[in-house]
Amino acid sequence: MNPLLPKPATIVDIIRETGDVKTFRVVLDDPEEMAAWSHKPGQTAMVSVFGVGEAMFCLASSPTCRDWLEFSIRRAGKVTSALHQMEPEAKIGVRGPYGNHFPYEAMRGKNLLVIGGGIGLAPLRPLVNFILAPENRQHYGNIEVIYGARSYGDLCYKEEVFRVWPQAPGVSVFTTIDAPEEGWSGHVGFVPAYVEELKPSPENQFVVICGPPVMIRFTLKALGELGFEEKQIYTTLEMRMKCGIGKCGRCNVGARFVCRDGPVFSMAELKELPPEY
Amino acid sequence: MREMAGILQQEAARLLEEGVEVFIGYAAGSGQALARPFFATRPEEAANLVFNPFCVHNLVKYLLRYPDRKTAVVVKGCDGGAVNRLVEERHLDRAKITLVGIPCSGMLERERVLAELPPAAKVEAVEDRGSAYAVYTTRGEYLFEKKEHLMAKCLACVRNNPTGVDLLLGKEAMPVADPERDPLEGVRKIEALPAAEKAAFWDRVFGRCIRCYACREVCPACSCIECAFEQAVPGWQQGAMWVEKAKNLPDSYHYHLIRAFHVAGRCTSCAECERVCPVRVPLMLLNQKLAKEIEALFRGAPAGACGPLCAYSPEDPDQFS
Amino acid sequence: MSVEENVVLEKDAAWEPRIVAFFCNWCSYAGADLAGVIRLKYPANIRIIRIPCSSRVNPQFILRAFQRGADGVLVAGCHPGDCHYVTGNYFTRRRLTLFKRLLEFVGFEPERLKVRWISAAEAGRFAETVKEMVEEIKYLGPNQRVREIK
Amino acid sequence: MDSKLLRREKLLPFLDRLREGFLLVAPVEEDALLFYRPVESVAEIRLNPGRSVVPPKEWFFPQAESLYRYNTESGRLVLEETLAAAPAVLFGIHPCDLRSFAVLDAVFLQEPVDRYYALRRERTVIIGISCSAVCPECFCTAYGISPVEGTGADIHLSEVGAVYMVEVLTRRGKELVARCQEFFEDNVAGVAEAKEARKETLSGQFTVQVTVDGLPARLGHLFDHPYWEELSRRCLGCGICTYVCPTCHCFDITDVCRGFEGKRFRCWDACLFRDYTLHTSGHNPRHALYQRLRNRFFHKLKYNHDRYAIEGCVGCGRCVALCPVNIDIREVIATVRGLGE
Repeated sequence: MNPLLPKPATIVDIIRETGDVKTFRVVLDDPEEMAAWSHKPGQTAMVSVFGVGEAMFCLASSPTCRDWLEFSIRRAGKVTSALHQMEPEAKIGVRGPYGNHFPYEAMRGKNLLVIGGGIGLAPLRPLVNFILAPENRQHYGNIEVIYGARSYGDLCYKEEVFRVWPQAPGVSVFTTIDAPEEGWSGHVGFVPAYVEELKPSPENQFVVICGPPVMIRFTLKALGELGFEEKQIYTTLEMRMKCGIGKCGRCNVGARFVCRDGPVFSMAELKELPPEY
Repeated sequence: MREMAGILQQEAARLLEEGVEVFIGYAAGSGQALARPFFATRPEEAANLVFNPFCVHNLVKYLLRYPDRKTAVVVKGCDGGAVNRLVEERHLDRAKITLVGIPCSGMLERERVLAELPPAAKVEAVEDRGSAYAVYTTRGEYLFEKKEHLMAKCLACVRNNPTGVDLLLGKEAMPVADPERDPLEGVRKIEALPAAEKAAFWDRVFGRCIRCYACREVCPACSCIECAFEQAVPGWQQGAMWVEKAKNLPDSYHYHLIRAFHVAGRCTSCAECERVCPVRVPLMLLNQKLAKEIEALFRGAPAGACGPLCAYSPEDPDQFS
Repeated sequence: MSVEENVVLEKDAAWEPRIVAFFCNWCSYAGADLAGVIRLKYPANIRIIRIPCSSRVNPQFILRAFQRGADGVLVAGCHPGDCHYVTGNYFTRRRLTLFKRLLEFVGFEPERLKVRWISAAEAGRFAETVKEMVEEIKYLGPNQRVREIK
Repeated sequence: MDSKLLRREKLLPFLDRLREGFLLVAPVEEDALLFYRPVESVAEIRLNPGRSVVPPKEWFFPQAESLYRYNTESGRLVLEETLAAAPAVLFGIHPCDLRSFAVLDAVFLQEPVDRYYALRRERTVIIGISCSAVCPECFCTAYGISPVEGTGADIHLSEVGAVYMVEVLTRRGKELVARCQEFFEDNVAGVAEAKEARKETLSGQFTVQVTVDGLPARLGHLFDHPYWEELSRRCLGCGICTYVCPTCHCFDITDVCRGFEGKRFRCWDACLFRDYTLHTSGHNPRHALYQRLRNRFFHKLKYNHDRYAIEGCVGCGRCVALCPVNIDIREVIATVRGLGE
């Protein structure tokens, strides 16, 4: 088995989430490989656009969804722009899954606080959907989702954030946008300020947070003041990656490879790593 | 040589006290017969400064790293030209720079010197005896004839005493150029070859290139903010890539021919590109060939601020009509 | 020690030279257009790229053309003094005279890169230049220098 | 393992015999530089080789290597792995480079195994050769490597007077010798002792003594020390030290595409290049040159040890000899020891 050889796959559907983010629904061409595919929430996969290049994206679909894989991709560079120009039925390559995952075993019996910013909700979404899956729901406590973005147009997964999740048992969703907007009646303000306002309690609670670095930095400060410990808080790191299998040495933070030992790290682990991410 | 180091250290300490923030010079290297660039930021650090026939580096490009600080830099005759080039192209502010010129009577080719010294010998001092250098070591004294041991560029050097400098240290250096030696000998030898043999020669030498880009990083004329051979930086030139990241012969040709062409007319032939190359690609052949052609074609014609290719003259030779 | 060896292309009979040409929009391209209008015959090996001025030709275009399989490159522009941008072809003259000598220095045959001033009225000169260049390149054979292996 | 004897004049015929079954890769001299290349005839081989510029890692991990071809014409997708490795003999490898293969194995043969590297490694028989002289930059003994000892090779040659002492170290080495016994004789007494004597004379020639124990831990709390910024002032940020380093394994993957057909390439990369960790968003965790230079030394002297429990450096001295501005890893090690107190 050649870990660097991608598996041919087809884009079956493209959902436009925001102005520059699309969710690509992808199916591996070989049915056995599709059936054999299994990933955990927080893992990533390398998406290949032939003639342009490869890039690593987090898997946005829940492990319980067997029929396709989903990637939420923002247009930023060469590979992402090429993907954004693609139509359904286009051929791409996928290899993976890579990296570790959110500690959903350790989270059993605990509540979960999900804090996302903009497209940062993408790696957290599979975790929430995994927990909300019928066979898993009873193992977990309440889920609180605090999700913010620059504007209403920048909120991803509107279907789930505004309809599916709020109706799920024991789930409360709080959304905010940075600046007031016509037609928006919800909360207005940055995510860190909203966290301070909501005052989530640190008891029996796991936190997963992902979003722009500035949001993470100020939210961590807020959580610290609310009594959260660093080992309760998990995030995913984003690094430039080329091989995804711990050989090309590019995604190192200290002696750790983000593609193998990450992308999920607890804040306590991040403290030990050199500040080079 | 030892008294030159004394003068140099004294001047450097004085300059550092009078407001120069970074004094760029040479210090002793970690091996034998070796020097290296040294950056003094406090007067007491000036004591590490040296000057001997192994101070081959051209220090001028380091000035680009301190654009807004008062700097001083040691320049030999072959280094000084690069400062004018960078000042004319508005990369450097001449007012912030103090040029410390040191007359140079030839730099030794380290490899040939080490080949004749016993392995355990430690070099203690070097003395200039006009037509040769005397190297004092822990295993006795060794004499190195300049004709046999100087670097190729020094045997053709006519600018031993740097000009246009703010400070000139020590006494004037006697020219060491070997009159009957033709500096363009290498170029003429290649020109004389038939096309197929020229091709074979360059295929062989460019085939060795490992694309480490040391020749670009060291060349003072290679001063673009974003180089054409920078890999596809998002947003710049729409991510256009002129050469592949993967090493291959056609792209090594492309890189070296275009780099030589970009520095044509601006190269001050300090020969650093050839010195730093780990696989000894004879890059100066390209630069000398272009300099020779520019001289033959456009001698006396106006040269623009960025060199002869940025200017034109209606009387230029015309072979295309 | 790259794994793919350099493939030597023999000069078999069916081989047709491929010539990439950069023609300045104001003079040479108009001259070539005129040649078509007055039904002048010239070999079809030439592929013309229209550029605003002959000084738009970056030596990297010429090298990339040879890398991607061109056997000859022709650059044509207005006669010195007639340039629509007044000084464009003066820069071209200096730049490509020098670049041609650099290419010859690394083993290119001189005929591979030809630069010619062709005005809008000189349709005959255009056709003549193309014929002449195709013969020369046919004589020389496929270009081996800096050619990429497929 | 047993040891044999090979007369000096029989070495080239032995290598010529090997060319029947194997592709022979050996040290070749070009413009006073040494390279490891496939040879057409044994006459090209440089016997008693010094240190090469580009390390023999290039045979197992080439500077540019096609991973697979693809064709995306008319909506279909054809993927074809380009994976081929002829059985080969890699001749003339010094003990420091033999150790470097072990360091590279720790990276490439760890799960998930890199097939390209693994296939070449399986199909190549390695013939080591002891050093005949010590270069001024060598310091392999600091890492417990002896200039006359051949661990990592299948058979190891040590030149003693007019003969070579041949140590058969692995099963593959045994098969190789068995294949051509007529070149070998049984070991004559006194040869082993002569080799030990050679080891003594060589160990006296190391100009700089380097001690490296406890270095990874010491480096741990020197991450923010200003030393790295001072060291980087003269650094050019080029790729020499990483490309000539026998244990550097960083690579980049790029596409070369013409129309519908293309290849995906793997090629060497250097953590000192400006765009090595540049994110598409423009964020670059190691944007400053000193951060990149620090990362190079931390990877060599600490991270390799922490991650793979094998030292990242083998003391071959190539980066010391070829750095244009004399950044000397031995000096860095000595300075870091001093700073650690």
